[in-house]
Amino acid sequence: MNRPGLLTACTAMLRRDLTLAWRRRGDIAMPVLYALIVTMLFPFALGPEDTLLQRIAGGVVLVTVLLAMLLALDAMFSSDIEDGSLEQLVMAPQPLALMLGMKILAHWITTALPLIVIAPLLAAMLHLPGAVIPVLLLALSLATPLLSLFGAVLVALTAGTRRSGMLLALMLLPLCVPAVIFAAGAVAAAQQGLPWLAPIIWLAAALVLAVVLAPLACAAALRIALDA
Amino acid sequence: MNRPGLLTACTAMLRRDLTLAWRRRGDIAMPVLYALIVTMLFPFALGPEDTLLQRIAGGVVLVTVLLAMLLALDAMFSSDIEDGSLEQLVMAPQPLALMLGMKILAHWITTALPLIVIAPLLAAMLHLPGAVIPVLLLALSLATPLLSLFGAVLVALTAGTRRSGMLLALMLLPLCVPAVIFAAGAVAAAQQGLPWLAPIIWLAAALVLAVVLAPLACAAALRIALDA
Amino acid sequence: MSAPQTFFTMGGYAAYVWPAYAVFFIVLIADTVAPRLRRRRVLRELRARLVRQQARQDRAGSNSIPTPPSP
Amino acid sequence: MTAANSTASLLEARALSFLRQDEPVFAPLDFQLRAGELALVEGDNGSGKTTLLRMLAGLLHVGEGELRWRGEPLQRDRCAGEILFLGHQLGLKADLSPCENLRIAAGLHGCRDGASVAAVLAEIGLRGYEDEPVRRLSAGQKKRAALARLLLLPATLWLLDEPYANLDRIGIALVNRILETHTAAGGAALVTSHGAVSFHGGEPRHIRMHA
Amino acid sequence: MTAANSTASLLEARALSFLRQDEPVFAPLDFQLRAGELALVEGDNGSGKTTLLRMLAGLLHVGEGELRWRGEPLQRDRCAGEILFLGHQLGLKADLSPCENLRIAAGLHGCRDGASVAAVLAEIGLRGYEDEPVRRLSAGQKKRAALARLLLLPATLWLLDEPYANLDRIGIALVNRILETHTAAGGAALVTSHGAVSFHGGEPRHIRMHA
Amino acid sequence: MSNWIPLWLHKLGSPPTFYRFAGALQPWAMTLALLLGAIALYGGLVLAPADYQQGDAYRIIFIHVPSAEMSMFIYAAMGVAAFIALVWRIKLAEVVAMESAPIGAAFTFITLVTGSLWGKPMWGTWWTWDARLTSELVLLFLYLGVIGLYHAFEDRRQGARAAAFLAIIGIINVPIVHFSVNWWNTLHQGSTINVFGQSKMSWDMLWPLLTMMLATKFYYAASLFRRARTDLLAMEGGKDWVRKIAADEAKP
Ligand code: HEM
Ligand SMILES: Nc1ncnc2c1ncn2[C@@H]1O[C@H](COP(=O)(O)OP(=O)(O)OP(=O)(O)O)[C@@H](O)[C@H]1O
Ligand SMILES: Nc1ncnc2c1ncn2[C@@H]1O[C@H](COP(=O)(O)OP(=O)(O)OP(=O)(O)O)[C@@H](O)[C@H]1O
Ligand SMILES: [Mg+2]
Ligand SMILES: [Mg+2]
Repeated sequence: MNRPGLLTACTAMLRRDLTLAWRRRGDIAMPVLYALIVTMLFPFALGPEDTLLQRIAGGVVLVTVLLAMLLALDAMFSSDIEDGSLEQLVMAPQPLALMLGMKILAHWITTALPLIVIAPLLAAMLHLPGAVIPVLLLALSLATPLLSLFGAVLVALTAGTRRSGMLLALMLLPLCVPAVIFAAGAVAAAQQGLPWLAPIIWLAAALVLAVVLAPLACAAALRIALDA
Repeated sequence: MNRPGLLTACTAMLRRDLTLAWRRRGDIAMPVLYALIVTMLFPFALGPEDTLLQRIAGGVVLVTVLLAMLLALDAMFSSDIEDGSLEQLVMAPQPLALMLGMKILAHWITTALPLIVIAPLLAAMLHLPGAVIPVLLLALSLATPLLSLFGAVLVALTAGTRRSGMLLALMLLPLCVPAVIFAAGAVAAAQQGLPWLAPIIWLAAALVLAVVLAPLACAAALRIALDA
Repeated sequence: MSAPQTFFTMGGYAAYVWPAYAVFFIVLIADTVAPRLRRRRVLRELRARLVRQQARQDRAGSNSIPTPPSP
Repeated sequence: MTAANSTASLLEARALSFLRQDEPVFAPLDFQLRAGELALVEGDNGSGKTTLLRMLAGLLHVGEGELRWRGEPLQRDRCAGEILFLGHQLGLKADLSPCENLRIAAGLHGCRDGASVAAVLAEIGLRGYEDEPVRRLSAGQKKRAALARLLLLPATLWLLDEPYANLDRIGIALVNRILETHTAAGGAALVTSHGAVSFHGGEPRHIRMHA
Repeated sequence: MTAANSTASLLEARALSFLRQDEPVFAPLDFQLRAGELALVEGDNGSGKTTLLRMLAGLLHVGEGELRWRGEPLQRDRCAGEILFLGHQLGLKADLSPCENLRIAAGLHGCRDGASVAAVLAEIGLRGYEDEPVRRLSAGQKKRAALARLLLLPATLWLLDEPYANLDRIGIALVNRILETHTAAGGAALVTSHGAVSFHGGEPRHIRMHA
Repeated sequence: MSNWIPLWLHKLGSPPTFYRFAGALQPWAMTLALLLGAIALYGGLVLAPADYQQGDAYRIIFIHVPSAEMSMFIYAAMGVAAFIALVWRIKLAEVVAMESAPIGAAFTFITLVTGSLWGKPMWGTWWTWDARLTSELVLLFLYLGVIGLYHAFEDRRQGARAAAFLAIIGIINVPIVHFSVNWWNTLHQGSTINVFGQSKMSWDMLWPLLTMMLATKFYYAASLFRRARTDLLAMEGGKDWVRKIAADEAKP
């Protein structure tokens, strides 16, 4: 009888979620397409006026990316609960928080990463100046894991309830707003040629805290949610 | 043995879906909250500049509402497929198209109607002039059923597949674009004091066509999708 | 300007005309090549399937009687 | 096969098979089911019982061969409402109560004469659970709620896929009794099961599936 | 109850019950399970068998009474990895193949000495279906894929909720054989079932549930 | 007599017959396409004079317009095949419809790219959201949707039927693409070619264009035949005639 080490378990978990995502790779593309559609609809809805589009470009890209992530957040645990694999995970002889951390990582890789990759394209569609794009990417790569981590805790909390949708949105709102404000602040500052480091550092600090605490909170929340 | 009439069957169907929605009334609130969040995030992301917000208000509200609907579209048949109730519906001695029409109606009532109700609030948040709001509501109440009807056909088509998400978005895009163009055209015309009736009439014509044809198409598509 | 030179410069529009023609040919060549490759793959898979089926039939022939459930 | 024979038969399959990726799932089947008869579909796991039942229910198209309903080629709108299907998925909405689930079914299919939702639920052994959401029922109670449809809705042919699974001994006896009443009243049923059937209303027909 | 007795026992329940909305789901239970023993949990539909098993698995909190594991109060991290649970929901990902599903489980729980995924799948009767997505298996084949976990993973106590449902006769015999081997090797099992059990490794303990 | 056409269709519609028929015609179609294409290119790029307004940039027309026309023509052909596939469940029609889609998507893509490349010097922009351009983009999305839906199903024939359905729904877009220049006033050129009446184009420019249009038709036929043959092999994998081909081609 050979109990697997933490590393083995972590890779097994990560590989599992990535394989599953790959099997449904259409669903990975979903947030990306969604973001593309949103960004395409704006010129239609507002009229193709370059200066106007340029003025709102940074904000629209940020909001779009965060919304696209929100879209995919809801499904983080739902299929695992339905088919009983979450029960099996809870019963495995591995620290649940770590395993959930891997799930969150997989989720970030499959939803946020593709979004960050196409963010420059979205920005270009709205004529955002090229110089601002690195700042946009930096802001996104800090804000998106933050959202994934906090989102996971809330999704876990609402996992046992029947009306998760509304609760999730309601509770995520107070978390979204600061992230958007800091990220948009950095982008706007860069667009106006002002220093943009301060808001980025705030985001980074929050992220470090979240990486440590969120998986623990998530595990506790899930145990409560299953106990019905 | 007394076979129920069409009217009985229709009300049974409609009542069923409305009851289900009511049981999960949190989920009804989801698109509404989503739209609220999006609209709230814009001033944060763009800076609270009244003229700018006012300029983009109509477009943003339209896009937001349609996106919020898109969000809920995917789930139109999924739970019924999973628990086998769709099979039971297909086997019922009632015209499937009519029953699906009722499902679409219920879906519109539970997702689009709340959105239309709060649309004036969203518009006010972005300082859209009060005079334009009736046109916005008119445009929305024509564009949203159109989206529900066409969306239902596409959702039915992808019902048998495993990677529905992306496909759905891909196939809905061509349908969204004209609806947004016409609706936004009407709102923009009203905002500039120009005649706005022509695009509204186009939308209405399309809606009449869709009401007749979409349920039939939806039934045919579902029969194909279930046959696996 | 000599005739071949005007042909290649396209009256100053070479940067637009030639890429257009390049796209035309590249896309159509890809469209021609893709099914050829697919045909080869399909035939390979088909042969593999035949081998598998043969193996299954052999197996079914050798132990057609299932093990009886223990009483 | 004489003409008299084929008019009396409810359902008739001739060299019936289903193709998945151009390969037959089971060997061609020939069988006939008359009013008042029970047929047991037997076969190992994966032999195609569920596939056969879904095909008879009109959910899968007929692959090869022929299906006849009351002597004529089967058409969906001909037999609509005459066939009830109960599959591995029960077709109950988990957020609604058994009572509400049955009401909806009755709204679409109609009711048997004299049957009422409350009476049917009591008969199937769910008294006290009429208004509990199905989500909160035990596995066997869910199965009973699905079986209650058989008692409530009017239908001639029942297609039951493992109706005994998850039921306790009382439940199994109950299903056997229901089947007897149904066939005695001129109905027919096709049942798949791995054991547990005990039928006293005449010798059931056996349909063996070979993968 | 002597001290020697309680050290030998794997699992012990004392006046155990579970409360839902402050009402007990079943009458208080006292039982003991030693290594090498099989316990049958019996009771009608809705009598609380699933609830009991989920509580023993640590998925539900203990309502009232006490649960002891190897003589000491049960703590989740004490017995982690020693208990395997198989419920009504099988815990298989429908998009992955049986082979991939088992590999993941082995990655989390480890493997029995000498057991391999391919051998286990062959033993459980899924040869030829190793790489098919679980979604495309029949009901009984899915059940077998879930049961394969028992053969692959190391564990002392098995909690099996209706392991026989959906299986054919060969499958039922297979489960009985597996249970015998497990208990002979010093493992223990708690099994719920409505019939179908035939156990030759000694008299199974009976736990009767009363609602 | 009325039975003659369906019988003939059925005979041709049988996969092994069509496989042989398409195999015999395909090289001829391809040869004709290459020959006509070469003539048209020579006529268009070398013989035809420069346009007095657009200079040499107009020479993109010799691929832009044939591709644009094919993008719609193929969609219509796909729609007809899809209809036959849905109503009569003829396997060959499913194959023709599904294998037309990638060819049509290729031509639509070419139209979009060449149009953009033409638009930059003529209109000063790669892209505007005008009616013709947008509807052509929508056409591309429709093609992609059909292809995606086809491949999303595990069962080929089920996928073919679902995708055929989508193709039929999308057919409304074809007249919109064609008439968009008349219905809405757009930046894009209106009709300049009139086959029956007086064309607004000089014959020097017109004949290479018409020749190229013919060449693309033959290309479509050739490509479709080749694709359909492959698809039939994949679909009929269980049948003896396919096994024979598989075995025969393994030998050399
Ligand atoms: C991305 C940009 C463009 C797209 C998507 C596009 C699309 C199309 C389509 C779909 C057609 C076929 C219409 C039909 O046969 O009914 C067409 C025809 C044509 N296009 Fe374009 N086009 C684009 C740009 C341009 C530009 C920049 C020019 C020239 C300035 C141009 C000139 C023409 C001409 C002359 C025809 C033939 C019209 C006729 O006789 O019917 N196009 N285009
Ligand atoms: N959706 C599907 N796609 C592809 N193959 C399938 C699908 N469903 C079942 N199969 C395969 O078809 C065969 C027959 O399956 P079916 O579900 O009809 O068996 P069954 O007789 O009902 O078995 P059980 O007793 O286990 O319920 C099996 O080999 C199974 O793997
Ligand atoms: N999630 C739940 N919420 C509330 N009550 C529940 C829930 N699950 C089960 N119950 C109730 O608890 C009781 C015991 O259910 P349980 O599932 O344990 O029964 P069981 O013995 O497993 O029955 P079966 O043989 O039908 O599987 C039942 O009366 C049931 O209605
Ligand atoms: Mg089955
Ligand atoms: Mg139970």
